[in-house]
Amino acid sequence: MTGETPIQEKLDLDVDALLGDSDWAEPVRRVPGEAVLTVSTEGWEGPLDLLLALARTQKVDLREISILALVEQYLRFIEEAVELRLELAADYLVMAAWLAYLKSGLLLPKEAQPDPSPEELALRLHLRLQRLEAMREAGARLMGRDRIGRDVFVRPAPEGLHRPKSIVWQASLFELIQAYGQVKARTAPRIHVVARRPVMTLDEAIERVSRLLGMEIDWTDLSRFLPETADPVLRRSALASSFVAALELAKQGRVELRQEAIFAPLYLKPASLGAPA
Amino acid sequence: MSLTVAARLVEAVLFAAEGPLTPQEIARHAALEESILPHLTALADHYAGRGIELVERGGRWHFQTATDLSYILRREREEPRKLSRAAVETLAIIAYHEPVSRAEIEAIRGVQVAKGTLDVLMEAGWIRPAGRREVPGRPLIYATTPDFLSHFGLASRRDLPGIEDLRAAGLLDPIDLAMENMESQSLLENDEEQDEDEDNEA
Amino acid sequence: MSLTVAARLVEAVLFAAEGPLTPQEIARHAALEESILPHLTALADHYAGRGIELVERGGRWHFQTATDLSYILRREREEPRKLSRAAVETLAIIAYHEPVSRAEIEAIRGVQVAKGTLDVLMEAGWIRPAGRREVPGRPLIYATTPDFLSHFGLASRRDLPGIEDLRAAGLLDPIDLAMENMESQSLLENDEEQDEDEDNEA
Repeated sequence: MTGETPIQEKLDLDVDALLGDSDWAEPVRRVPGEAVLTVSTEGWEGPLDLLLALARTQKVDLREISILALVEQYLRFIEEAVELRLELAADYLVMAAWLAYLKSGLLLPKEAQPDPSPEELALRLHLRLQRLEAMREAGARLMGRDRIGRDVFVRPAPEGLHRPKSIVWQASLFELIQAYGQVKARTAPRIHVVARRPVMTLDEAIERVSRLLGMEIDWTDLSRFLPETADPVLRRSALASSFVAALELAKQGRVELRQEAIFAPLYLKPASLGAPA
Repeated sequence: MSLTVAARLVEAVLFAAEGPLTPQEIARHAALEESILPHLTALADHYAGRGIELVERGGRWHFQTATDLSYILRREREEPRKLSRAAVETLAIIAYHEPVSRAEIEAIRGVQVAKGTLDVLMEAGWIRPAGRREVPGRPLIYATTPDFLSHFGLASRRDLPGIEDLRAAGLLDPIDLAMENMESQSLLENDEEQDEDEDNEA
Repeated sequence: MSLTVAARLVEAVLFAAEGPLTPQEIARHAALEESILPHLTALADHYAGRGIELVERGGRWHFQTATDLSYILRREREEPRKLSRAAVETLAIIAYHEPVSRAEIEAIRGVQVAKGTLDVLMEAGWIRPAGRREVPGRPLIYATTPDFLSHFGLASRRDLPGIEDLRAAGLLDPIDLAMENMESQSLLENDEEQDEDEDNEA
C-alpha cells in the first residue's frame, strides 16, 4: 500500500493480491454504476483467514512476521472497508477491536502493560497464524498427491471374491448416522413450522383461478393464474393448489383443460356456452 | 522383466479399463502412435502361467483372473444388496437406543416396522434378540452385535455421534428444523466469540 | 517369472478384489494357511517398474496403475470429488492431529466448522468418529480411515507430507502447550523472569 493511490484502487489492489487463489469464488462484486463494493466475507473464512492473507503480503517467513505491522494492516483494511461501505461480518469488527486493544498494549511502555502481557497475546496470535498456515499447506500437499481415481486407477469393475455368506448386506456408517439424524429430524416436535411456510390453500386457489378465468376468453397457460412471488416455496404451493383447483373446476364443468403432451403447459379456458356456469 | 514406457502404458490402460479394448482404443488412451499389437502379445506371454492372464476375444483385449483359479471368484454375479431405507433407520435406532423393543422403535421412527426389516438385520448379523422387557406382554428387545461394530468400524457404541454432533455435521438439517438450527447456530457463534476472547486472554 | 501356486492365488485374489485387502483377508480368500506377507513383498517387487503396482496402504494391499504414468492416464479422467477449501483444511487438520474434536478443529481454523464439511468427509469415507475425549462434555473425536490412506496413496499416517517437520517445529501441539514449552525454555535461559511468567499463566 502506497500513500499516493486513491483509496479504492488501493483496496482493489489488495483484494486482488490477497485473493489470488482461484478457489475463492468472486469475493469482490462490483455493483455496476455504484461506488459501493461488496467484499463477500465468504472470500475469507473469518478474520483469522484474512489476517493470514495479510500476513502473506509482508512477504517474509511467517515466523518473522511483525505482529504490530500486521495489526496495523488489518485495522487499515477494516477502516477502508468501512469507508467504502463494504459489508463486513460482525466477527471482523470484533477482531478489529481486539487488535486495536492489542496494538495499544504493544505500544505502551513495558512497566504499564496490563496482564496478560500484550507480548504474550501477540505470540499467541502468531502461533495461531502459523498453525493455520501449516494446515493450509498440508491440505494443499495432500490434495496434490497421486489420488485414486485421478492420478492412479484401480480396476473399475473387479469380479469380486467369493464370500462365505450368500447375501452381503451393505450399509456405511455415514448412512447409519445420516438415517438417525433424519429420523430425529422427522420426529422432533414441529411447532413453529406451519406458520412459517407460505402456502396457497386450495380454497384460495379455486377462488383466484375462477376469478381470473372470468377475464380470459382464450386458452391460457395455468402459470398465468399464479400470484406473482419471488418465494419459490410459495410458488410451488401455488402451482400445486392451482392445478388441483383447475381439476376441480373442470369437474364442476366450469373450465376446459388442454395439454399437448406430458409435462407440457396446461391450458385453461372458460367452459363453452351451454355448460353449467 | 523390464518394460518400455509404451508397454507399461498398455498394461496400465488395460488394467484400468472398464471393459475389453481394441488395440486402437488402447493406443488412444495411452496416447501412443506406434503399433500396440507387439506389446499386447509380449504382455500376454509374460502373464502366461500367472494369477492374471491377458486374453483376446474378438479383437478386444482384457485382463482376467486365471481361469483355473476362478473358483475364488464370486459364483453368482449378484450385487451386494443395499439395506433399505427402513432397515437403515431401524438399525440406527437400535444402535442408539439399545436394547429396544419393536414398539419402541416404532415410537421413535413414527412409522411401523415391518417384521421383515428386523429379519434382514438379523440375517446381516448386525442385531440380535437381547431378552425380553419386563412389562406387560414381555416384548422381545433387540441390541446390536459385535459384528455390527466391526462392520461400521466402531470401537464401541459410544463412538456414535450424538445429536449435537449430528446437528453440527448438518445431518439433522433436511426437515423442518431450519429455524431451530439458525437459532442454535447464532447461539453457538456467540459462545464461540466468548471462547475466543477467553482464549486470547488466557 | 513363474510363480508358485500360492503366489498365483495371492495375485488373483488381489486382482479380483473389490477393495484393498489385509493379508489375513487374502489368506482366507485364497484358502492359504501359510504366511502371505512374503508373497506380497515378492509380488510387489516383481511389479516394480511395471504399468501396474502392488501397494500397501494402512496394512491393506491393492493393485493400482503406476503413479509415474499419471501424466498420461490422468487426462481423460474427471476429477474425483472436488472439495471446498474448508473441507480440505478440515481433512488436513484431522489427518495431522487425529484424533481431534470439532472444537479443536475450530480453534485451528478460527471459524466454526460449517455444516456440510464433516459430513462430506464422512460420506467420502475419509473420516470417522473415533470415540470421545474424556473431558467435560465428552466431545466426539474424529480420525481418518484406511480408505483415506488408500485414496491419497499413503502407506501410513507417518507418510503424511511434512508431518515430521511439523511435529518437530511444534506446529501440531496445541497453543497452550506451545506457550508452556516456550516459557519453560525461557525459564532455563532466564531464571529471573520465572515468577512473572507464572503469574501470567495463572
